[in-house]
Amino acid sequence: QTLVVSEWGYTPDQTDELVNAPFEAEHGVEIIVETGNNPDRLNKMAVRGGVDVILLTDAFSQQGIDRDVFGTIDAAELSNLSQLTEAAQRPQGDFGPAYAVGRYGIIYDSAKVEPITSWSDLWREDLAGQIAMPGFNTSSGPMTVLVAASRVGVDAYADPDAAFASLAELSPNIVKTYNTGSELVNLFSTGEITVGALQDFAVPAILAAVPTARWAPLDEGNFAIYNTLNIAADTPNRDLAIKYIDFRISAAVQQAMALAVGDGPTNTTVALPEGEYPFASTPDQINSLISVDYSQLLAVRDDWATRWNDVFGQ
Amino acid sequence: MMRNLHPLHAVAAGLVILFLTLPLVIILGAAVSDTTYLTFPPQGLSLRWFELALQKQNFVRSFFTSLQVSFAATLLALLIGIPTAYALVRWRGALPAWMKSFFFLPVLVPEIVLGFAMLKTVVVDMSIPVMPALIIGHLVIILPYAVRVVGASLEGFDFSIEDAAVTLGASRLKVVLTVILPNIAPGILAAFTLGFITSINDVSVSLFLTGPGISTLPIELFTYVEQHFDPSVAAVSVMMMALTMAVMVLLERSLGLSKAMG
Amino acid sequence: MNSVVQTAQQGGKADKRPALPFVLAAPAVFALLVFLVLPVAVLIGESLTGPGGALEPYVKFLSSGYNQRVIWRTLQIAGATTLLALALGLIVASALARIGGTLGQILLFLCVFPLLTSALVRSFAWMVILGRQGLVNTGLQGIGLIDAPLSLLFNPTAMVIGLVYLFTPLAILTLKGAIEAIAPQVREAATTLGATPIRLFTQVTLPLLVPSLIVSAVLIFTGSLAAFATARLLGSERHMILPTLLHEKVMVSFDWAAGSVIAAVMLVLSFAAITLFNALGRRANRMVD
Amino acid sequence: MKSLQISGLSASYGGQQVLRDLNLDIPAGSFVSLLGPSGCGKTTTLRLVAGLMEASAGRIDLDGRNLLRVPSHRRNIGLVFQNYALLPHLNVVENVAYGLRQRGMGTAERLRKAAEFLDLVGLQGFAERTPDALSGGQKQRVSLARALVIDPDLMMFDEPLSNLDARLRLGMRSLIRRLHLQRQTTSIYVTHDQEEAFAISDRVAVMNSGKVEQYDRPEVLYARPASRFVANFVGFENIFPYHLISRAEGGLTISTLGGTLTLPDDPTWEVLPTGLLAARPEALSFGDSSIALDVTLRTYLGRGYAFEATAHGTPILLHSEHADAPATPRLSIDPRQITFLPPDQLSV
Amino acid sequence: MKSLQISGLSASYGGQQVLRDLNLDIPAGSFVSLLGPSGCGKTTTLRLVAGLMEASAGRIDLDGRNLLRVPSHRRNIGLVFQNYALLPHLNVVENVAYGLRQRGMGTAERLRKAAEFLDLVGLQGFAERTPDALSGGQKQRVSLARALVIDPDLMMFDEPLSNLDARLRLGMRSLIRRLHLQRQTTSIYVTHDQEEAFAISDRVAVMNSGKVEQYDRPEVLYARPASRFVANFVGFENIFPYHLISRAEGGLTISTLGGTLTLPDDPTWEVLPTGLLAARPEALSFGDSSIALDVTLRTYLGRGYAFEATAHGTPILLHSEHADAPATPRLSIDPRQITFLPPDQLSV
Ligand SMILES: Nc1ncnc2c1ncn2[C@@H]1O[C@H](COP(=O)(O)OP(=O)(O)OP(=O)(O)O)[C@@H](O)[C@H]1O
Ligand SMILES: Nc1ncnc2c1ncn2[C@@H]1O[C@H](COP(=O)(O)OP(=O)(O)OP(=O)(O)O)[C@@H](O)[C@H]1O
Ligand SMILES: NCCCCNCCCN
Ligand SMILES: [Mg+2]
Ligand SMILES: [Mg+2]
Repeated sequence: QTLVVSEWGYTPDQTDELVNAPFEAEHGVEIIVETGNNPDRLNKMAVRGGVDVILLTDAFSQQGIDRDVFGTIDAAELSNLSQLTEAAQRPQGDFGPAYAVGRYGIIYDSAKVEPITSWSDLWREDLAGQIAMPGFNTSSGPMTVLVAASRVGVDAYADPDAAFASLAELSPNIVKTYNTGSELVNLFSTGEITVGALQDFAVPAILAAVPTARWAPLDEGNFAIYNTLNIAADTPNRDLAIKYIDFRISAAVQQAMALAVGDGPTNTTVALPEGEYPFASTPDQINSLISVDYSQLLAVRDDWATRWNDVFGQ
Repeated sequence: MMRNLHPLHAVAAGLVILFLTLPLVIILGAAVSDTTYLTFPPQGLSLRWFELALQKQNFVRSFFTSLQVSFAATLLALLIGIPTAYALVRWRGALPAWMKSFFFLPVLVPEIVLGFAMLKTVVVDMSIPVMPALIIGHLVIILPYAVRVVGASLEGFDFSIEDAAVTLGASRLKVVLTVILPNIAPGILAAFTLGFITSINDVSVSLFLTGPGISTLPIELFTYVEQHFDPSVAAVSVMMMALTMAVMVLLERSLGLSKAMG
Repeated sequence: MNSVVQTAQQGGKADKRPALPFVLAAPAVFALLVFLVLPVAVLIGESLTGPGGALEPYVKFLSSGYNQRVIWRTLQIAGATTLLALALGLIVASALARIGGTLGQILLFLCVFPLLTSALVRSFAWMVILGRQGLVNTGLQGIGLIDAPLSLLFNPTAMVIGLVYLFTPLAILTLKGAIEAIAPQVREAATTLGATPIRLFTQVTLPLLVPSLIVSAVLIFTGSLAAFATARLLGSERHMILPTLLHEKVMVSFDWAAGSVIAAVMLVLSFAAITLFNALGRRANRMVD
Repeated sequence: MKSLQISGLSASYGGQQVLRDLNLDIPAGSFVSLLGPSGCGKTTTLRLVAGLMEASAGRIDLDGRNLLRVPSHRRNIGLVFQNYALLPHLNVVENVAYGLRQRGMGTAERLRKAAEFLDLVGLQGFAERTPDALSGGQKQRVSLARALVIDPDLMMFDEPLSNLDARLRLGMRSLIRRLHLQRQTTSIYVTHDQEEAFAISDRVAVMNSGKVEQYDRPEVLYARPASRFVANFVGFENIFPYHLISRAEGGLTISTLGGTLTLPDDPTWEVLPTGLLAARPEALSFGDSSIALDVTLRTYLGRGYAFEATAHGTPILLHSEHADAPATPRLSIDPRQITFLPPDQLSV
Repeated sequence: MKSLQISGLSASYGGQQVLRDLNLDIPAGSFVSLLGPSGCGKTTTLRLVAGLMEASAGRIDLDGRNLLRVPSHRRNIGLVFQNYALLPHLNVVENVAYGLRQRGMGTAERLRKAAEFLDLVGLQGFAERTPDALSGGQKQRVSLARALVIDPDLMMFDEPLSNLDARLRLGMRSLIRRLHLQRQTTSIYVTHDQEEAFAISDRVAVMNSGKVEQYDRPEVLYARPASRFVANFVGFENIFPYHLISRAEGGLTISTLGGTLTLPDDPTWEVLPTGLLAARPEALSFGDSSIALDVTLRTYLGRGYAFEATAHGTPILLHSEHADAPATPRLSIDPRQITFLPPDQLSV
């Protein structure tokens, strides 16, 4: 028997060792991992199926739900569900839970640029041609629009003109917009950039390559991004898929992954030793994260995409 | 040897050839670099990226998928391409004039458009599974090579040897088997090589046709390069080049490349 | 059927089976009809269905300033690539045509080998060369020409470099063949009639290469127009060209209607380019004198 | 030794008829040439006999058996091609053995027999070469051996020597003639070279536009061509109209080229009141007739000189042993090298 | 009209020397042929004169001016190629005008002049055709006009007729000869056809392995070749050794072919005690000498028959007017068609 799991493929070795291999051993199943970025994988799954479990950030799992790609999961089917934080249990209704929470923030190379303490610092003149930020079609892309709006004190949904005007001022500082976290790691480690707007899952890799990199403590705070688990609407392996999800949200797995690759745990029973972590590791930290209203965002998405292209597609 | 080649011209040509050669040398250098990121000249020397690449399940699995797809597609392309090439060359005037251009259509349709179009029709509407869909997609892009290369080897073919064989007592079928096929064998091999290499390197069509758990090596590499900029991609590239080189050397040994390409 | 027999070729085959060539070609024709012509036709057909009339999606697509910039950028990159690859190809091909022996074969092999590796690998190589820690930057820094690395990647210039690298071997192959196909006596005749080496090139060699230049130009231009992997690796989202935009629409935003329109636009551009180049070729041939 | 009868044979390519009602009777064991200009249908005739294309009408009988019903590969005909048509992927001996292989002969036996025929054409020691390592003459010998070895009922040659240089051509011509004399296989030989046809054949069929215009022994064709077309083909380069003035005991007087000529009569001449006089250049020289010449060009021939001249506006080619033309040149005619033809309207 | 002197010319391809110390003196206004077998260096010689390749030693002087210093495109030489070498992208009149264009002549003027030369070669009305719409003979005429129109100091022809069929060849040969007589441009003509060389030239240089073996008027070459090589080339197909027995007043007695012959003497013969007798087939016939013949093959030639025979083991080719050989054939020799050569060791 095989179970096809679609995920980013960002840390294949650790995922295999800590999640997939134990699960395979326990259930006598072979896990096939399909990798790629969020939209690619979601679209392929929608078009031709063949995937049992899919890992997506919340922005994209919402799209999947809207497109009827996923099956619903009853709370009773997941034995570990109740251990998750409130927000992570049923982030999108009757669909899958969030197994990790990430932060959207800024990293910079302290050896090369002055410290960054605010989102507005991205607009600094000395950062011309130094920054990479996520493309619009990524989980965190649209958040940059929100940042740009709040910089000039407007509501991006109410006054997109002003928001995008602000964003346009950022344009000269941007070297590249990226689509996957690992792209950013490349850009950072090859020195293409010295500042990156990013999700925190990529921080360990960047630190490993560039020891002088620093995660910026931002006055305005960081955005929350939930990584969800969902099953395909038509999966023939529904039982196994549910078991996989349950396994993945278990305290043991979340703890191991937190320590190994820096996935911010959503399981409240995970007890991490005291220390500094490259993710939101305390309830306080998690609660202080800014949440995005996806229903509002999805409504303006097309309009923003066009405006975004007008700004960056020079 | 260098009949009246102006020195400036020679230098310019040399520079261009350097421009064409250097990148591949650099990939080789990058592959043996000991750093975790891609760099040239290599810093330190290590084969660990080769080792790593060979350990990556996705690379290994997709490599075998690629082999299967390319082999099947190339064989099919030859199977239907050889009779076509023969018909086009042998009955030059008998087939409508558009026929020849028709077989070059795939060259003119941008591959990425073809990929998308096939995704819509072949995958979604016809519900053809991933593997056959990939083979069909590759078949379509290889077919022009099969027709053209086999056609070229038939182009110089003296068809009177068919008549000679017939008058010596060979039936038409025997003529095909004992006269035509042996004589265009180099062309067939060249077409096979060219088609296979084209197929195994394809990105744009496969991009739309791969599916869950079934992916070709270039697509895996492509996904990987966009995410990880480490020398294991260079290592895979070097291994792919070595494979290509091996195929070419084999061809050269068995037939003489110039002959096969001509 | 009668016209078929009438034109039966050299060597005297009033063939007993005029249907045979059709039978032999049938499987290939069928394969292309079903798997190429039909899908592309369906795609174009569906792109011609807007709520406001068949052409509405096109009007919408083409009236966007962003899309116009993408198209224009695509054409510029393809145009620049075509010119540069032809120029470099001509330099090498005309040199190779004069270099015989083992050296010539080795050089030809060096020129052709890139053709046999994937576009992916070849673009990837340029990422290594043009990167901040790549050969060019380390080189320039090494000789002290610059102190901070230049940003050479992820822009149209990088794309053009990658594409020129991709297509020059093709130009070399085509042009070398064409140059060698010019009978040496033709050039010698022109020389004895008083043509200087430069005039020999402009009045004889070049005009005779026009058909091959056209063939190469068509292949390079349409190839660049469609170069997805190179654009993705060496360009950036900020410098979308049609193939990357198509991919984005189809696989990322899942907007297949827009994807169909882009595909149709790409087809039209390809065929327009072919038509244009052929017209140019005819013109050039008429103007040679 | 079998005889071949071709009767009423017609053939077309598409709509264009290239053979029209061709008849030819080839006695068993004889060697017949088809001689004619390019495009007259020589190759087409051979292809029909070999079964490589289909006739639109007519019969071909080999010793009374209708050949047209036999599929091409069973006709047992040896065909030698102008361009040799050797199988390039087989070596010399395998080429020669190819026909035997089709006849199911065992390997050892057929290689032995092939070697024997290679001897016959003087190619001992070339057995292992591939065709591309042979000269043209050697290729043609292999082609000859390959056609002979199957012991064909009929040998056919399609301009087999025209790709060879002059010297080789003579050697091969002798070889073919010798082999024929030795083996007596009924043979058809296609050429457009009159000298070659005459040298090699028992009988020659001169073809013109898909028909046989004259079919006879070389000596007859040489001396008494039946039409202007044949005359031209066999070397009567001067053909001009005459009017008969008188034909009497021992003397023939005609007016031609603006003058009058009296010649010793020859009873085999068919002299009409008005017709054409055909003369080889060797028949014409400078002399003292009443026909005045205007010399335009002299060329040296080795033995003697050729002069281009006009007589009464008609271009004429004549020979002379001397380098210089007389001051007031006049034509002289040697009656042994001329013949008379019907006027143009009557000839085809 | 300029004269050309070639002295001590040598040339090689790679390491292989193909011309060795070639000397040739071509008087102003004369027409000289280079005659020789394939590979003897004829084309190489023309290429050196045209400046299309470089000599390793020697001089070439045109009216005393050293040509080797002049770049090829300034040598003002008209070269006519075997394969025509027309510029495929230009039409007929543009081809002819091409050389004038290089000389800076205005469009109208050069088209007018080109048209005039097209007339000269009989191609009025073909001006607008492209080369691929011409027959071989027409192409060669364009090539000729193109070379002539620049009013070259020297015309050179490299086997210009060998791609044409026999009939066309004769016409073109006349045309070239006529044009030469008319324009008197010093000319070098390359051919391997002895008849063509003789017909067209004032003098012929017979070449062998990169050297001139004999250079003389055609009549001399025909009658008195200086070496076995030249003799063979000009048609002395029978060459066999003899011993001189006696040469006395009016009579020459030699022993050869196992018999003894007595011939009327010719003072122009150089008869050594031992040497070679060279005879054309026409010189040999059936007769009553003491030399016995063994006839192996007869072929019909038109006027007469050729017989292949052996005399004392040596193959011999002879002619006869009669179809039948005598019962006990013996050789007869016509002394007007023979010559004597030094023995092989002495000849080169
Ligand atoms: N495959 C063909 N299709 C159409 N017409 C043909 C074909 N082959 C020959 N012909 C025409 O048929 C006629 C006779 O051709 P054929 O080859 O028999 O001539 P030939 O006497 O052998 O001439 P040659 O001496 O040039 O070989 C010619 O007019 C030729 O153009
Ligand atoms: N490009 C070349 N490279 C090497 N050897 C050559 C080349 N061209 C000619 N040769 C050799 O030089 C010799 C003389 O050649 P050349 O072409 O002058 O002969 P030719 O007398 O014109 O012969 P043909 O009658 O065949 O044209 C020959 O042995 C030939 O093989
Ligand atoms: N190890 C799992 C990391 C989850 C990363 N989420 C990626 C979002 C990419 N846009
Ligand atoms: Mg023929
Ligand atoms: Mg030559």
